[in-house]
Amino acid sequence: EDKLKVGFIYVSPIGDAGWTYQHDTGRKALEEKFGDKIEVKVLDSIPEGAEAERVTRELASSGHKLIFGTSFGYMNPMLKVAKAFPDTHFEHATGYKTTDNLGNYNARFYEGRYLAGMVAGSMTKDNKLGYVAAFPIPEVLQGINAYMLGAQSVNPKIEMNVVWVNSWFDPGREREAADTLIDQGADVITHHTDSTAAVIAAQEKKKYAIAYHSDMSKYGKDAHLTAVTHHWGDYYIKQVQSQLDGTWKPGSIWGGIKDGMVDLAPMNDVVPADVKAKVEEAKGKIKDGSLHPFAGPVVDQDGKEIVAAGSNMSDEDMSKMAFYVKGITGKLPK
Amino acid sequence: MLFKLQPRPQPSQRMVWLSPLLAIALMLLVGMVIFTLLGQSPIKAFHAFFIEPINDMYGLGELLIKASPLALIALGLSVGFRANVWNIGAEGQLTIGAIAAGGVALWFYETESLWVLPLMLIAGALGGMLWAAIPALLRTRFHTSEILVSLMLVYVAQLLLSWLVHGPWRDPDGFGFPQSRQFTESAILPIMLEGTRTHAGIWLTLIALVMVFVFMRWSVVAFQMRVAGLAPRAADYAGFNAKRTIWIGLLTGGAAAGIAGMNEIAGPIGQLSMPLSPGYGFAAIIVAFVGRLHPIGILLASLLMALLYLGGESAQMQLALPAAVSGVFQGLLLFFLLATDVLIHFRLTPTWGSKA
Amino acid sequence: MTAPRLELRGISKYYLSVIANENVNLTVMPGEIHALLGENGAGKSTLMKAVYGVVKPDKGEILWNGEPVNIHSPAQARKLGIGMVFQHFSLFDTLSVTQNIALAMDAKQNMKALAQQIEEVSESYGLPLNPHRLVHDLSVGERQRVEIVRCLLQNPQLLIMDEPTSVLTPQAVRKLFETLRRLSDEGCSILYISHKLEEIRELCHKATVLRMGRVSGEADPRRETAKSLAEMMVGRELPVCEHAPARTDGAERLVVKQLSRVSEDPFGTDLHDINLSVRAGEIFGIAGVSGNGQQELLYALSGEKPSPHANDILIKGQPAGRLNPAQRRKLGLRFIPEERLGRGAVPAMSLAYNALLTGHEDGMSNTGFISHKRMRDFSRHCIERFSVKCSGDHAEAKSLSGGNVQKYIVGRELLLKPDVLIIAQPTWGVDVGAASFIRQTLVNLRKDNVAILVVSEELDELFEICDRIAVIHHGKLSPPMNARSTTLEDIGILMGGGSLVEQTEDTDHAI
Amino acid sequence: MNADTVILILVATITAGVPLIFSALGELVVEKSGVLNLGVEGMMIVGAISGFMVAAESGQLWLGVLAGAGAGMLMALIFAFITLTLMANQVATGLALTIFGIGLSAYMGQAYSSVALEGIKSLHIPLLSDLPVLGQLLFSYDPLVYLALLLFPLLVWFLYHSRGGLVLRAIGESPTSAHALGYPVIRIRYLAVLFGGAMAGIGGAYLSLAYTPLWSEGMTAGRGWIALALVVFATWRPGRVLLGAFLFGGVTIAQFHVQGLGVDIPSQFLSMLPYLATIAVLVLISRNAKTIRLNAPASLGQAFHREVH
Ligand SMILES: Nc1ncnc2c1ncn2[C@@H]1O[C@H](COP(=O)(O)OP(=O)(O)OP(=O)(O)O)[C@@H](O)[C@H]1O
Ligand SMILES: Nc1ncnc2c1ncn2[C@@H]1O[C@H](COP(=O)(O)OP(=O)(O)OP(=O)(O)O)[C@@H](O)[C@H]1O
Ligand SMILES: [Mg+2]
Ligand SMILES: [Mg+2]
Repeated sequence: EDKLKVGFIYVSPIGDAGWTYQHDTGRKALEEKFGDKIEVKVLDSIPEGAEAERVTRELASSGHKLIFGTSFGYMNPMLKVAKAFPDTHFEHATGYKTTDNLGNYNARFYEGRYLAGMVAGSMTKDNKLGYVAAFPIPEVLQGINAYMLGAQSVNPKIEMNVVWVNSWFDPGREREAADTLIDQGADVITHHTDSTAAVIAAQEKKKYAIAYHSDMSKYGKDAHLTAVTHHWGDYYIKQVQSQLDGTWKPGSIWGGIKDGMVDLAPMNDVVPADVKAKVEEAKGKIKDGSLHPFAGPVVDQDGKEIVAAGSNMSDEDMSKMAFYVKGITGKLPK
Repeated sequence: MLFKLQPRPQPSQRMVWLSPLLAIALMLLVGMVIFTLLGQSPIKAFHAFFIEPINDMYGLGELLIKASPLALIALGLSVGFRANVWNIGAEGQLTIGAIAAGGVALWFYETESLWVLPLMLIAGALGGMLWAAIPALLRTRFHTSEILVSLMLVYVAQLLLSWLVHGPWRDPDGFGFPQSRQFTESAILPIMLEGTRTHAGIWLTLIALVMVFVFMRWSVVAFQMRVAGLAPRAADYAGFNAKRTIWIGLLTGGAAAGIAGMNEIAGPIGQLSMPLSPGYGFAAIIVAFVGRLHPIGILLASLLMALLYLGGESAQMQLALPAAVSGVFQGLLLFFLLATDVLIHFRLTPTWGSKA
Repeated sequence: MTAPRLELRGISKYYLSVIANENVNLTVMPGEIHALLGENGAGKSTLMKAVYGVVKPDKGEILWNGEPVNIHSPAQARKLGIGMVFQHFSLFDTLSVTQNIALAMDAKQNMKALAQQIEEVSESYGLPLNPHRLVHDLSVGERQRVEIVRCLLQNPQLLIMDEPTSVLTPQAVRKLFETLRRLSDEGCSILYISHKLEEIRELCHKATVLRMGRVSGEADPRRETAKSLAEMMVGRELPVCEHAPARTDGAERLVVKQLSRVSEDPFGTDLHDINLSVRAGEIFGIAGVSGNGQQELLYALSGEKPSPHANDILIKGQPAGRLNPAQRRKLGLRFIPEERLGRGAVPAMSLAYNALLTGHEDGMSNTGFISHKRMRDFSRHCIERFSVKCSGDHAEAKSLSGGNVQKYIVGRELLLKPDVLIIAQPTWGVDVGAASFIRQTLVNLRKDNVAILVVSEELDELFEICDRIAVIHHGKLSPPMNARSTTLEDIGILMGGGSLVEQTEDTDHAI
Repeated sequence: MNADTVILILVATITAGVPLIFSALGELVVEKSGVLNLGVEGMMIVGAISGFMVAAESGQLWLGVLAGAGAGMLMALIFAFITLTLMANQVATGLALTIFGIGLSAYMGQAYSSVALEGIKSLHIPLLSDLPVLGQLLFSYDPLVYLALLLFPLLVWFLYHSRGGLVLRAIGESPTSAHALGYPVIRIRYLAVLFGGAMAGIGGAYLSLAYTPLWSEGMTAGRGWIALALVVFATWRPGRVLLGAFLFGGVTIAQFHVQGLGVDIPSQFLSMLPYLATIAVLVLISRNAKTIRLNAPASLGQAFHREVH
């Protein structure tokens, strides 16, 4: 049997929503597409660090020729294994290092965030948004700032609070943070953490929420306005196809709405048609490149101009983002 | 009830060795039932759990590097446990030890020197001891429960590490990702076995094993600590220093955990990042008890515990069993091991039939 | 003829390694005060626990007022009308007297009414108690009162008392006897365990003697002598304590000068200006009702609670007030506390390791490392020399009977060659055979020029072995008196807080 | 910060404290009987998933709460058998119970992380809930919050004013004495441990059915450990457990509000506050050795066998 063996390593249990769930949805699409031609092995709940290296190696030594690792902390372990298994191909999500047999892939989540911000900015009555965030790293800050810029593009009076929970996943704390934001007056909240707690909090307190990773509408029928969703299936299919064809090359992919990697979930019926239309229009512009969420002028909290009018923020600058745009209250923890 | 427990006049030495075997047999039996219920062939399942992970050199190496921190920490903790000093915050001491050692590695970044590793080792031990000194100080000064203080400090230590890797110690070329720089060669423990990740850290564990063995068996101080644990008033009567017992008990555990933390970052991880340990500090407590607080027992218990970890992953891979199964399995084995301990001090006698 | 109150037929109880009782028969009539005698470990407590439903006998029958009964729990025993005062108190330190007593009553109590009842009953039997105090604030004697009152409140038909007087003062013993006689007159039977044979002769109507778990004889104690009773217990003749003449010319080995201490225990006794000196070759006794500062004095002398003043205690002339017990041992002071298990010995350690407890500086270790060989040689020697009954030097201390633990501890300290020996309640709960052995050992030590301080609540014992006796009362120590020229009455007066102005002149001068 | 915000913080504090109150009061009873069960976290999380499963399958939230309690009790039963009947070390067994519980709950919950559940709703009491300020502060909670608050006086009555409580405390103080008086030490300890299990189970079920009505692995996130700390923190007195739970909840909530105020402190340091506060209070409380001695069960953590004293 000459089936291609493909391995996936996830950092958390698969669950039904969130980061790992979206990757697993992509994995399912992959299996559906290739059926008997490939054999896929999934390992979930693999902690970052020392464990990841062992598991990656196990996969490689048991004949898996293409291995996807879907957590940032797998980068260095995968790098080490990649050196030891030059004939095996590795794909690492969200990292930045590449070698001959290790590529990386990531998505421009901020594009979706910008559109979601437009929805939030249109739906808020009190002009106050809330954002539950995990850790102050560039990826999260891109989301926060794009969201704010999107909201400001439809509602210049808008303000936003950010609360850091210092965990990717802790439903209790996420819930407490969401409650805090609502108590502080936010009437539309969103989150960059892994659970559905923020959506549930909004539903219970009769506020709005915009979900992240997955469509979480079933957790908040009235609250859930939309979600910024991730879609990996097409990418996985493409990479496996190239592996089968023998044309696999290590890439450094940062795909966006245009590539189908990022999207918005269907909007709640309470969102007025004109808002939907406006968002659709912006989405079209992002696709064709005529709209960049970080198009100048971008001004930070202290009024410093980060991006001059007429230019867009470069990918490199985005990958080092460490500021809040104007309109976000509170200080960015250093 | 069909049986009753009768106290033995002396603890049974035979049972000290036999009861773990009995526990393993019991677990195999129960595991057999569970796997059959899960629709797996028990034979295949056991192969996946217990043989597969260690059927090659690499697997054995993995077993060692997983057992090494467990044994090291458990050895350190057992010194305190024998004296009823309950340090259950080794996970935090491990974290601080890693931070201290990592600080040295980052300070001497790209310095080629043989002194970096020894310095890291000392820093790791001191870091762990520092963290353990807090509950020791509070216990000796204010009678504060060391169980709770050491436990609370686990969270504090992890948040401290989180702050460091997200903030001041973040890799400047790492695109803002929460990791330190990767350590350079001189801050990485050399590999002991070619083709594996078995690093020099296991020597430290073996040295600790011998030291703790000698200490517990021959040193007067350990005897005095044991008296303090078994009969504190007798320790006062004999004039043994109660505070010293608490200090030694906590600091030994702290030093061992700190060194284990240093071994993790200078060994398989190679940098500071989150999380550092998959709960070694907590698992080691159980290893210490399953090993009956005896160095040899701890060594065997740590190997068994490590095998259970590896077996869980292997079962996930071979049998597509969910990762959670191994957690259940570990819990069961621990229950059996703890439960069969009773046979050391008690005899199971049937309540029917005649009497002596 | 009335049915016996209690009849035991063929009771046997086996433990894994010992036979505690075998085929014991015993009859107690209504109103009878029945003594149960026997050496340590003879099985007295076990037998009583079987009657009270704490221990389930393996064989045998119990008849209560002529009816066979199966007593499976203390609650049931209490329902039948059996009360018990345990050898080791069964009290709860952090609960009040009322709560402690309520716990032994089977129905839910109205606490207020109960408190009042306690006050009344305890008053009427001459055992006054404050029902609201917490037990851990009570002295040993008061604690025992709680146990007795607890039984009395239930109008028992049979009262079991396991060594009740081992912790009481002579006055309290007399009070207790009055109470017991009154109960007996009221028709209550009493089963009475004690090692004090004189007491048994005074109080009891009948005696059953146990040896190694079996009944070895029955007697009317009023017609026996203490000596004949003792011989029934031990099965051989007991040696008489031989005295060497008192010496007053030895060097002052232990000197206490104006020792004052505020007790750390808020309900303890403060010490005031204690002065004493013990010479080489003399036995100095301290008498007193328990709770008058003996604990505090012993803690101060042993070094378990060192003092801020170096000079209030001198050992062989060296200031020792600030030293801890280990440092005082180095100066030649050795101490045997009254609590053997848990303080004088580690219950869960072998006898060999228990030798290390105070002996590790004396050749059993080398530069911080234990010499297992020397440790075991020492403990074997000790076991042999002091005829400690045990299964060997690997036996855990807690597996030995009280008397044998005491012999082992005394042996350990003596073999380690003290210059000054402080011993508290040397024969507390120890059977007559072992007690006379221990007393003889102490007396013999005088010849070796050891200075010995004995703190005891048993006056007979003090008079038997001491050269000088002082009395401690409310934390103050009386001037010492020559034991040969003082009477029991005089000491009794001092113990009760009275004074003897004219007596002090002919005694050795105090420091 | 205006008055409204203060009220909102207080309300959030109370709900955040509720799972801790259940688990800690349960553990308090366990410890009062002289048993130290460090497996609270494990019992809580098994309670959380069991409650969630049953509620999701049956559609009955209250059945879920009962299931949580039942599951907690089953876990406690394992612990009780190993430590009380077989006299194994309580510290180690408690830790093993936590490891087992986390694994078991993950296994049980595999199919349930997808399920959305309408959680237990806040009561709306006509008139009272609409009162200004008080309505929000006192009458805006779900029934389990009131149950938790009701548990406190019940427990005080039980521990200090009932015979059962007296017996329980006596056993914790001296099991040998209690045994000598004829109390079935082991049986009563079983009951106490089972009660603790039920309470931890409800505490867990509160999380998965009311607080964040969802199931996710590891969702108790260390609350069981905090509950254990609260018992010592409270020197084994129910009133102070309540106070401690609210203090802990309050510091946790306040920390997010402080972030909102734009204080220039790394959020990690703010997140440490609840733990540091706990240590600080523990130190203050432990300084008074007498209070501890009078309230701490003297036999805590020691095995008892009727024939070994
Ligand atoms: N729970 C037990 N397990 C094993 N052996 C026991 C137990 N209780 C008592 N024994 C043994 O049974 C024998 C009788 O003990 P018991 O306590 O009845 O003696 P005793 O006559 O009351 O002695 P003492 O005068 O010292 O109080 C002793 O050898 C003792 O060691
Ligand atoms: N040991 C005890 N015995 C009897 N009643 C007690 C005891 N401890 C507390 N109580 C009573 O129980 C009730 C609740 O006690 P708890 O300690 O929980 O209250 P608290 O208000 O937190 O304590 P504090 O007295 O420190 O303010 C109070 O009425 C108290 O008087
Ligand atoms: Mg006895
Ligand atoms: Mg109060």
